[in-house]
Amino acid sequence: MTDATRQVETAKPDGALRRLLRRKLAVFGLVLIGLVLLGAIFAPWIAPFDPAEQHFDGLTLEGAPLPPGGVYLLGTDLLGRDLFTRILYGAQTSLIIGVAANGLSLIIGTLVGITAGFFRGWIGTVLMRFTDLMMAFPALLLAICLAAIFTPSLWIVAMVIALVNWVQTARVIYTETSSLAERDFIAAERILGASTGRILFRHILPHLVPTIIVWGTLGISTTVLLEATLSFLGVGVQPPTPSWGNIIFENQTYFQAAPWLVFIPGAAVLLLALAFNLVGDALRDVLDPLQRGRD
Amino acid sequence: MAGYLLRRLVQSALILLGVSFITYFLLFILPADPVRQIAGRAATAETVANIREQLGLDQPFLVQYSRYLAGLFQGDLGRSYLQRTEVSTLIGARLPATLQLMAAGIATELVLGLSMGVAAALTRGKALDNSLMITSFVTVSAPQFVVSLLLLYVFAVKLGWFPIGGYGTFAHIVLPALTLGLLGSGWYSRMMRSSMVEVLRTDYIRTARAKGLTRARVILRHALPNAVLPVIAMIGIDIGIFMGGIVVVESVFGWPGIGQLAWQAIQRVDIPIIMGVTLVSAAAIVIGNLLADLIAPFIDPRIKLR
Amino acid sequence: MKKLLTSTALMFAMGLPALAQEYTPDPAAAPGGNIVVTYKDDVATLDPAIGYDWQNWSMIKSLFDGLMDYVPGTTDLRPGLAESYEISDDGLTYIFNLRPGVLFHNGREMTAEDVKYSLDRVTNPETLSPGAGFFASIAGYDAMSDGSATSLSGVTVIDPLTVSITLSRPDATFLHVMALNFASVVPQEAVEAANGDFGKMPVGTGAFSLDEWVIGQRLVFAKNENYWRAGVPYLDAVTFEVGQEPVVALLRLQNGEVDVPGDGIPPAKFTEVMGDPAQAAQVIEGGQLQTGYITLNVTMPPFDNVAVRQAVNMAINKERIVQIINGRAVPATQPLPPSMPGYTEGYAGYPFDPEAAKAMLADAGFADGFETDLYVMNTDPNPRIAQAIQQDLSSIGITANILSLAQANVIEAGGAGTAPMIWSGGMAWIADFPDPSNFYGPILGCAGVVEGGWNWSRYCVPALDELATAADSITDPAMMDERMSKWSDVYMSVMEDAPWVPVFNEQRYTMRSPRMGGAEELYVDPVSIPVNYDYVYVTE
Amino acid sequence: MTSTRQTSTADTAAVANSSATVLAVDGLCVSVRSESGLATLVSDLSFTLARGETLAIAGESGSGKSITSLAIMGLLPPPAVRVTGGVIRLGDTALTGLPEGQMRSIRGDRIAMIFQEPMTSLNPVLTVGSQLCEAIRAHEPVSRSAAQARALEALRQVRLSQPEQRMGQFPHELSGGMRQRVMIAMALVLRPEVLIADEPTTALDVTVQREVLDLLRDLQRELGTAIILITHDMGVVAEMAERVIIMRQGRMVETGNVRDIFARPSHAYTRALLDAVPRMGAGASRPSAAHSERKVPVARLDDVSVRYDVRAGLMGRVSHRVHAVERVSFDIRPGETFALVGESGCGKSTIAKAMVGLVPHEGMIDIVGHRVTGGRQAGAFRRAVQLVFQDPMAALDARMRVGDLVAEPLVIHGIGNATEQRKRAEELMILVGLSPDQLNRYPHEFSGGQRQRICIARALALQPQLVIADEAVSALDVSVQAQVLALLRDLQKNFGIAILFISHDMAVVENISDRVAVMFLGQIVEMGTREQVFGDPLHPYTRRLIQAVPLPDPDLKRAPIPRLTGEVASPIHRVGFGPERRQLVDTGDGHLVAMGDR
Repeated sequence: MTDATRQVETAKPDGALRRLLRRKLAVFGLVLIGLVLLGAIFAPWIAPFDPAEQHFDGLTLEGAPLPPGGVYLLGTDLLGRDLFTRILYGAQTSLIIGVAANGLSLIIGTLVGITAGFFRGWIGTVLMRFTDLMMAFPALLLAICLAAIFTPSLWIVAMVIALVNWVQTARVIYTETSSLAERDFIAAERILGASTGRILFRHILPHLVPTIIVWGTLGISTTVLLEATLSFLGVGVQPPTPSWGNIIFENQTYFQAAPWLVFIPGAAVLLLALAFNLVGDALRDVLDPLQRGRD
Repeated sequence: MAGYLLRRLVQSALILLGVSFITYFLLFILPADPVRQIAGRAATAETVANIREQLGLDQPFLVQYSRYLAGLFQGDLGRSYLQRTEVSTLIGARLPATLQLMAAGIATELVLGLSMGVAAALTRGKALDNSLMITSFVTVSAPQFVVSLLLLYVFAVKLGWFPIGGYGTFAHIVLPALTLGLLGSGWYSRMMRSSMVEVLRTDYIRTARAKGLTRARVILRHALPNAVLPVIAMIGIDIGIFMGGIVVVESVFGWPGIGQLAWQAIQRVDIPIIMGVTLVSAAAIVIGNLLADLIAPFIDPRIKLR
Repeated sequence: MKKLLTSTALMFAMGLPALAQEYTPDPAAAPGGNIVVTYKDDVATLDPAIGYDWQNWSMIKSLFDGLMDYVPGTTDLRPGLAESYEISDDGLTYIFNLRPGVLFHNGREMTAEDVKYSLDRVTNPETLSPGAGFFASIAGYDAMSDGSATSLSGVTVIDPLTVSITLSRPDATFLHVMALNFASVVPQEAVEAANGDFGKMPVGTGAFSLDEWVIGQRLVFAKNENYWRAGVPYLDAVTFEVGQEPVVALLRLQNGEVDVPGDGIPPAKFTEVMGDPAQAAQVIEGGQLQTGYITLNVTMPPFDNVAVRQAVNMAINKERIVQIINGRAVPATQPLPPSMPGYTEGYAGYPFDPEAAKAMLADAGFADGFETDLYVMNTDPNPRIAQAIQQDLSSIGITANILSLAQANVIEAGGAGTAPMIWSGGMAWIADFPDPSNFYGPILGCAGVVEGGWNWSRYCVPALDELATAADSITDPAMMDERMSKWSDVYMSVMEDAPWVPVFNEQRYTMRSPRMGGAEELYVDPVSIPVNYDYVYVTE
Repeated sequence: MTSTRQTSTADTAAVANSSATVLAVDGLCVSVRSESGLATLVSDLSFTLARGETLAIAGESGSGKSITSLAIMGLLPPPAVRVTGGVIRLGDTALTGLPEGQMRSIRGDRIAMIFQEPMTSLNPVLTVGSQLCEAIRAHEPVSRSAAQARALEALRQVRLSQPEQRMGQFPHELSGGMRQRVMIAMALVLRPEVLIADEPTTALDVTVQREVLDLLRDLQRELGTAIILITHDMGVVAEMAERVIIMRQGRMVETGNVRDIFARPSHAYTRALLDAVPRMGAGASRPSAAHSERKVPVARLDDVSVRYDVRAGLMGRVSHRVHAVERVSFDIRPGETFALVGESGCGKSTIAKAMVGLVPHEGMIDIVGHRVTGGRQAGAFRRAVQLVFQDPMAALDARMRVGDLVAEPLVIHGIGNATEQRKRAEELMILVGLSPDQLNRYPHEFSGGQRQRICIARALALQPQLVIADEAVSALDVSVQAQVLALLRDLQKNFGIAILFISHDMAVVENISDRVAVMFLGQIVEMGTREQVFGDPLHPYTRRLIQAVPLPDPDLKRAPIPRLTGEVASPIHRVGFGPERRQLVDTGDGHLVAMGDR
C-alpha cells in the first residue's frame, strides 16, 4: 500500500523459520507432527504389544472388542488386537505413504509444470493438455482402477496416490514457472547468455522452492486422507499392516457398537491432516513475500 | 463467443476421448475377467469362450476400443454385462440423485465457505477470524467417511432429527450435503478470505470508501463481486474432487446415485458401467469448468472469451 | 429325499402324496398389508435366466414359477407349474403335466410351448445365462451351447399341457434343476417386447408381479390376484429398498421403518441386538447350505504336498474364527454343510493341533515354514477372517501375505490358478439346490480345473469324478441311501487329500419387525433366500 | 459553495486569511505499528488550505505526503497506521477522532480525492455510470435518473468524449487519461470544498498528463475547489500550485509561495531537489559526442519490424496482428548516446528486446558485426550488448547475493577463476559507486538507486560496447535519477560505451542524448541530433511532446495545448493490412522527419 507499511522482504530461510515459530497455530501443528513422528519411529519401543497379535483376552466371549481402558489402553479391535499399538504402527504407514506419495507427486508435478511452463511450444502444449485430461478424471475412480491393477502394497498405494495427485502441483508450478519466465531477471539472464540449465536450476527452481514446500506440506494432508479413503473402499494398504485408514475401514460398520474403533483413528487422521495444513498454511505466509503481512 | 464455445466444446470432447481411452486401457489390463462374472460358476469352458466371443472380449485392445468408440459416437454407452440393461438407462436413472446431491453439496459449501470467508476477512486478526480459520482447517482435514458416520450417528441415530439414510425428501439430503459441503467450505472460506483481504486492499476499494459509501455497500457491491472471481474458477475444479467424495458419501447414506453404481460395477468388472460412469463424471467436470469460465465474464467484464 | 417318488414301471404316472406336497399355511395368516425389505446392493436384473445374486434370487422366485418348487421353509421338492410328472425307468425321460389355467401376469395362459421356449432361451448362448450349465444333462444341450442348434432337441411339447424332457445321461438332481430360478417359465412375447430389457420388465406366473421399479432406489411388488396357488400370497405389496447399508437398515428396523433387513443382522449390530431380549425375540436363526473354506492350490508347491495341506487343516483355529464373527457359524468339518443330504455324520474332521501340524510340516521338509499368499475378497468380515487365518498359519511357521482385493480380482486369480490360498468368504459356495452334487462338480471336480474355472484348488482326481457320476446316475428313490453314501465317500476322499480347509458353516441370523407373521422357517428359507415373500404376512 | 468564486491568482496564497481557510492541519503525527515498535511516518505537520487555493505537497518517496492525504480522508490503513497526534479541521469540524459514520458523510461530499493509478482506482466490474451515480446517491437523496443526469453532466464537465456512451462502459474499456477524467468527475460531482489529488498524473503519458493538468486547473477556476496536490514532480508544482510544502521523511522542510521557493529555496534539501530536476534546455550546455560518421556503427537496424499475432476463432487462426515495431531503421555509433523517445505502447521497449534477441523480428539487426536472430546468441554478441531494465528489483534475482549477481556474467562466460571474478565484482561495485563489502547482501537490502547501480555493474561486467537503458531511471526519485544519469555519463566518457537510452521523459532525453529518434505507434517519426530535434522540432508529434513537459518554472505559464479528439490510434491491424508507412525525409544535415505529417 504505502512505502511505510510495506515490510522488508527477507527471503532467508533462517528468518522464515523464526517467523514460523512465532505463529501459535504453526507451532501447534509442528508439535503434533513431531509427536506423530516420534510415535511412528519409536513405535516398537512405545507400543505395549505386537501390532498383529490377536489377543485371546482381547475379545469378549461373543467376539466383541473391548472398550478403552484397562490392559488395552484404547481398547481392542475386532480381532482382539491392541488399538493403541495399531495406531502407533499405523502412524508409520500413514507417514511413509504421506511422504513417499507426496514426494513422488511433487517430483512428477514439478517436472511437468516446470517443463511446460518454461519451454512452452509443443512440449508445453502436450504436457498441459495431458494435465487437463487428468484433471477431468474422477480422481477416486482412477485411484481405484489403478489400485485394482497393481496388487496393493504400501508402495503401490503410495504410487497410486502420487499418480492421481501430481496434477494440482503441476498446474501450480506451471503457472508460477510461466510467470517467472516472463520476469525481467530471467530476461536479464538470457541477455547475459546463461544456459537453459542455469536459468532453470539456478534461477527458476529456487523461486519455486517455497511453493514446492507449501504444496508438499499441504499435500501430505491430502495424501493421508486419500490413503484413508482408499482403505475405506478396501483398496488400500493390505492387512495386517495397520494404517489409520484401514483401521477405520475394518471397523467402520461398528461405529455404533464400538465407536472408539472408528473415531479414535478418525481423530488421528484429522489431527495429522490438520497439523500439516496448519504448518503448510503458515509456511505459505512465511515463504511467499506476496502474501506477507496478511495477518 | 460462438467460436469460443465451439472451440471449447471440441477441446472438451478431446479430453473426454482421452479419458475414455485411458479408462478403457486400464480396464483392459485389469487382472479380472468380466466373462467369469457373467458366465457364473456352472459354466463350461465352451460357454465362457462363447460369451467372450459374443461380447467381443476376445479381440485385441484397439479393436475393442474402436468398437466402443463407434458406439459412443452414436450415443450408445453399451449394455451392462451383469444387468443387461442399457448403461445410459442405468446412469440416467441415478444421475438426478447424484446431481441433486452435488448441487446441494456445492450450495452448502459455497454458502458456508463464502460467508465464513467474508466474515473472517472483515474481522481480520480478531478472535472471530481466528476461530473461523481454525474451523476451516478442521473441516478440510476431516476424513469424509468419518464425518458422515459421525453426522449419521449424532443427528440421525441419537437425535433423530434426520432420516437414517435414504433418498426422497429434503430431510434426506441434509446430512449427505453437509458432509460434502463441510470439506469444501474449508477451502472456500480460506480462498474467499485471502481473496477478500486482497480486494479490500485495492485502490478501487479505497476509491469507494473515499466516495463516502456505507461499509455494507463497499463490501457487497464493490468487494464481493471482485473477490468471488477466483472462487468461481475453483468450482469447476471442485466438481472433480466432489466426484470422489460422492462415492463415499453415497455409500454411507445409501444415496441412490452413480457413485454406488460405479462402486458395485468396479467390484464386478462391469466394464460398460465403469466406462459410462467415468465418462459422465469427466463430462460433469469438463462442463463444470466450462460453465465456470462462461460465468466469469458476467461477473468481471474484463474477461473476454476468445 | 423322501419326496422323490418314482416307479418301476416303464412310464408310470403318479401324483405325489398330498400331505407331502401341500404346505399348511399358518391359520392365523390374514391377507393384506405392505412390507418393506432392504438390501445393500442394487437389484441387477429380475430376468430369471440371468439373475444369480443374493438379493434377486428370492425376488425372482416370487415373480416366476418353475415346473418344480420347494415346500416353503424346507429343502423338500414339490410340484410347481407341473401338476405331476412321470419318470421313465431308465431315468432319462421326464414327462411333466402342466397345471391348467395358470395365467402370466400379462393375462395369457401358460402352455407347454412356454416351457420349451424358456428352456431353449436359458440354454441359448446368446442369452448369456450364468445358469445354462445346470441344464447340461438335457439332450441337445451341447448342440445349443456350440451354437449349432437353436432349440433343445430333448424338450418336446406333447400337447399344450404336457411337455417331455429327455436327458442325455441319468441325473438324480434333475428335478432340483427344474426348480432353479433359471428354469422359470417366461412368456416369449413379453421377452421379445422388452427388447433386451426383460430383466427390468419381468412377466411371470409368480405370486407377485413387478409394480414399480425406480432404479437404484426401490422396487414394488404387487400381489398377483390371479395366482394359481389359492390363498397366497397374503401381502398386498412388498417394497424393496436398495442401496441401504446393513447397519443403516437395522437402525431403521429398530425405528420401525423396515420390516425385514434383507442382508440380515450386520455383524456390527449383532452383539447389541442379541444382548437386548426384546430385540433378540425378533431374531430368527437358521442354517443355510453354505460352507466357508480355504482353497489350497494342489498344483503349487508346497501345497502339492498332501502333508502340508493336512498340516494347514490342523493349524486353523475354527472356533476362534467363529468367535470373531460373533459366533454366527458353526465350525465345519467337511465340504458339505450339516443340513445337506450326504453329510457324513460323525466325521470329526482335522483336529485343531498346531503342535502336530508343525511336526507334520517339519516331516514334510518345511521345518522353517514357508511364505505364501492368501487371497481374500475385500469386504468385511473377510479381511478380518483372513487375518485370523494368517495368525494361525504363522503359529506353525507359514507366512501368509494377505491380498485383499475386489471380488472380481480374487475370482480371476482363482480361475487362473495363480492363487496358492483363497479364503472363499463373500464368494463362498451357497448351494443352488439342496443336493450334494452341487458342492462337487465345478469346485472340486476336474471340470472346474480349466482356465477361469471355479475349482480354485486345482484338485482333480478322475476316480472321484467317476464315483460322483455313478452317484448321480442313481435316480431310483429307493436307492437314495446308496447315492448318498457314495457322495459321502467322495467327500471323505476329498478330506483325505485336503485340497480345502473347511472353516465354518454360516448360520443365518435375520430379524423381522414385530408386526411380521408367519413361521420362522419362512425367514430363513434355505431356498427362497432370504425370505419367502409368498407366505409371510403382517399381523396389523 | 458557489461557482462565482473569484479566480485564483498567484497572489491568493499571500492573502489567504483565516476566514477563507477550509482545511487546517495542526501538528499532525501519524505512526505505524510494526514488529519493531511504533514508527513515525508523519510528524508535527501543520498547514492551512484556503478556499480556491492549490497547495502542493511535494517530496520524494517515503516523505509521508501520501500518508498525510490519507490521514485527512480518514482512510489510513487500520489498525497498523493511525493518527497519533494533532488535529485536522475541515471548516469547524475536527476530522480527527470523528466517528466513522460522520466521517463517511464528509468523505466524497466535502472532501474528495483522486489517486495516482487510474487503471486500478475504478472498480473493474461496475460501469462508469453506476460508480458515478452511487457517489451522488451516497450523499444526496436523489432518484436514480436524477443521479444519472448529474453524472452525465459531470462527465461532460471533465470533457470526456461521448459521455452518454461512457456511462455504460466499464473502466477497462477506457484509456488511462479517460479513466482519470472519470475519477475527477466522480470527485467533483458533489462540489467538494477540498480535492486531494494524489499524484494524479504520474502514471499518465506526458501529453495526457498535460491535458489532465489543464482540466484540473480549468475546473478549479470554474468551481473554486481548494486543491491539495500531492506530487513528486517539481514541474507539476510549478505549473499548478500557488503554495508548496516540501516534505522529507515525514517532516515539512520548507513551505511558502511557489515562486519564492523556486527562486530562493532556503532549505538545502529543497535546493538539492530543484537542482536534480532535469530541465529542458539544460542539455544544450553539454558538449555533444564527436560526430564520428566514419566509425563503424555499434548497432545497425535496417527495416526492423516486430509483429505479434492475435488468434481468434475455432481453429485459432491469426485474425489480427499487433504491429509493435514497423520498419524501423537507425544506427548507433560508438561512444554516443542515442535516445528513443515516445509514449507508452509506441514500441520503443520492443526494439530493445529485439536488439538483444528476446523477441523475434523481421528485417536486419546488426550489433558489432553479429546478425541478431530470435534464438540463442553467440557468446561474443552477448558480451557486446547489455540491457538495463526499468525496475531494478525485478531485474535482479532476489534469491541471490549481490556478489553472485555481479559476478554471474563472468561465470556464465567462463572468464577468470573464482578469485578473479570476485575481484572483478569488487572493482565493478566501486565503479558504480557502491562499496565492495556490500557484495554479501541481498538485493532487497539496497535502495532503488543502489539496485540500479548493481544492474549497471552487472551490465558492465562483460565490458560491452553497447548498453541499452530501457527506462532505466524512470522509476527513481529525481535526486537518485540525477545521480544514476551522472554515473552513466561518466561511464560513457571513461569507457566509450555507446548507450541506447529509451525513455518517455523528454527532459531527461534532452539532457543526456546526442541523437534522438521520436517514435509513434511503432514507427520513427523524427530523428536527428539533440539540437535538431529539440531546437527545431519538425514533426507535430515531437512538438506536442516537448510542449507537454511541465517546466519547473512558476513564471512560465503556457497555454493549454489542444486536445486530440477521437480514439487513440491503435497498432493492431487486420491480417493483410498494416499501418500506413511513414517515409522519413532528410530536411538537411541528417535531420529526418516523417513525410506528410508536418
